[in-house]
Amino acid sequence: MKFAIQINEGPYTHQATDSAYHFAKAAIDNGHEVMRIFFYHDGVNNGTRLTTPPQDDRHIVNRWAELAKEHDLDLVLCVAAAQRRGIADADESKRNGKDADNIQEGFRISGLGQLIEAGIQADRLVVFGD
Amino acid sequence: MKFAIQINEGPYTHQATDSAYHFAKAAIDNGHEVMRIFFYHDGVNNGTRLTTPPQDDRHIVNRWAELAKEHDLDLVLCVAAAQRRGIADADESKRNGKDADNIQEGFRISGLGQLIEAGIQADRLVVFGD
Amino acid sequence: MSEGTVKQFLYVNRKAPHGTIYALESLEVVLIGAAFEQDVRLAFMDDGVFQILKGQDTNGIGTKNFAPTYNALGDYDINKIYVEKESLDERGLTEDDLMALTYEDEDDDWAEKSSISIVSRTEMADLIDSSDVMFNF
Amino acid sequence: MSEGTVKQFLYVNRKAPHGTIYALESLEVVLIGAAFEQDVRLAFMDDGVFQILKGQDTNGIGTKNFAPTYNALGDYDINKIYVEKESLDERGLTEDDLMALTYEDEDDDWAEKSSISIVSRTEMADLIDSSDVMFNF
Amino acid sequence: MAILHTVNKSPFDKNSLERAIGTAKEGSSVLLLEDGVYGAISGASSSAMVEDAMKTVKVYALGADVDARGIKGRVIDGIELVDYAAFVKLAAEHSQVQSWL
Amino acid sequence: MAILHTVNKSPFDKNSLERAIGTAKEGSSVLLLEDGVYGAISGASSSAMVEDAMKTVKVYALGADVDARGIKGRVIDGIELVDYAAFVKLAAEHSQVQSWL
Repeated sequence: MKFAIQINEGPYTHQATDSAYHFAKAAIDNGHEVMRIFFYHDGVNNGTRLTTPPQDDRHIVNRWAELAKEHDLDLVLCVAAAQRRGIADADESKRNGKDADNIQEGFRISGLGQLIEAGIQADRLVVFGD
Repeated sequence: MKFAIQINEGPYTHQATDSAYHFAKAAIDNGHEVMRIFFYHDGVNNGTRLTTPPQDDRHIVNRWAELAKEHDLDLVLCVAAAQRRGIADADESKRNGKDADNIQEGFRISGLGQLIEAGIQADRLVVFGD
Repeated sequence: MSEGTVKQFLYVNRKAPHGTIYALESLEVVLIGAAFEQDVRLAFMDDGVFQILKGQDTNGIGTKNFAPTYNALGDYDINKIYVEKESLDERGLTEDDLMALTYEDEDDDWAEKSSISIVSRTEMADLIDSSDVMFNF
Repeated sequence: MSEGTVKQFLYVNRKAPHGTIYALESLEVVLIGAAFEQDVRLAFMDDGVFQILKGQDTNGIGTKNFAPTYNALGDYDINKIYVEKESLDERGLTEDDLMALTYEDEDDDWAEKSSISIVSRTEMADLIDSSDVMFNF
Repeated sequence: MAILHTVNKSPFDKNSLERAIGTAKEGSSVLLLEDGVYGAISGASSSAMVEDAMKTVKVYALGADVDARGIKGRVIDGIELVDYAAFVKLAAEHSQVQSWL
Repeated sequence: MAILHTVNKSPFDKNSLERAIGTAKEGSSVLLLEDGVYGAISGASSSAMVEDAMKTVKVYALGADVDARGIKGRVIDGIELVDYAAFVKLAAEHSQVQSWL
């Protein structure tokens, strides 16, 4: 079965992103397809490479990036939400006249159409939020 | 009277930071002292210079920075909260082996002791959150 | 996107506007989604009914007033808006307190018609049951 | 910091642990704050009482289990912990369901004593009223 | 001096207002702000609780938040609308501020 | 096929569980996760509502979240504890997933 996942909250602050991770992993481990993980609202904060959690805690951002690399997942940060919250890739950074970017490799920034498309193409859209 | 303000939530997502801004401004305009504004939890996301809100919307980060410049305010981002959420100044970035930083000028990163100290020194601690 | 797929989309709006950004960013999805030619329905329940209350003016809090944008939904061919009666009742509201969201019916000489249907909680449950995708924010 | 100022600090804990980070980050403030030698009290009410429930094990959700850290509060001379009875009742809990948070009383030959007092909602209101600073997260 | 209790959540969604009212002692004040101003609506399921509280506690609502939500004409009689400057004044005049987040 | 309703909020704090149960039709399912698992507690003010719902709706709770919160011994009889793999299976077996955020 083809799943799409939407994540509305940032890492550490809400458990939503942890639940989504465990759900995505279980789906893959059980032979399902996760066609896209769409990060919306504060969810875009999952995609910054500048996080440094305590040594004894999970590294949520890296965990997503590793899962994506292993299973060729499509991790999409909503561009409008990302702009409001200060998540930028090199292109966005340049376009908005910024002197730095902070996106984690393995994520990409794209439009809300990617969420709609996921809703159309996936058999199930599962939302994790606050 | 001496006020300290604590902000627990990030910009745009929650109105907390807007309310805190209007409160701080009104306090200053009415002759009070705002001795410190302490950003905790997702509140640290108020301090990134990478945000690009829509043209017709307020720029929350810049608004803080301007208010701070005008009135010499002490805008403090909690270091532990900032590390978890990917907010870093040049020192933090270097210390944690990162290749970029994203703090907005006018904010500084410091420890939780700054909140405790504010609680002791201020006549009133007013908290804005979720 | 598979050509020709038309799904029953349901946007579930349960949160108050202004205090958090969910209502505004949800509306942005609805507007973008309109281009995808799906069968779109919007549900307003719980504090979500406050999103389409008349007379909202955000000047004093300095945030973006996105309430007028709901008026544009009709132009985007989004005209199936369901508001839960029990949620209105609990808040002391009636349909008259809501913005008059309308659309022009192309099958009826472009007559202006209301997009809003007031439904019971049971009908809302049926609506959820009959949808192919639920968007929650 | 004004030398010698001692204020009545009250940490108000009303949120459940694990689902959000507020409880964990609040506890970090309490631990840091212990060095400032103020008169510290912790209040647990509403879903906050779940923070100090026995037997929490976060292995399955993969998050940091900070519950054991509450046991260290006594060593930091934080031994005035107030738990609201009405909040326990509503959740079907009693004091026995809570972690046995204790401290060693230096004025009583280091006898181990409970740090927890179960108080009524009225007493909780008095506690808030008598505090100089309230920390809310 | 008495406490200023602030509530920023809708009473239809969360228990913060009920909780603040239940804890506010006679002579203290409750200020509704952000989504908390929905608690100022008359004729709603929350209104009786608020009206009852107003017998012993002074209730304020932030006018800017009331306007933003389009409920100015629905505010319970006796709830005083205040601006941010008055919010600051209330915070200064009360002994402390308790935010029911 | 019926809907899988998910609830991730404490019933003592928010109305999500009440709302999910009020909307879940006979034959559909409710999965409690994150702070939503507090709704699985027996002997609490929320228990009667859940037990009543269980006459027409199947209720599940995520075991990992139950363990994290130390409430394994308190779960209402008849609520089935599931792991993430079973959550995925439930999502696949129901017609859609409605998240009561």
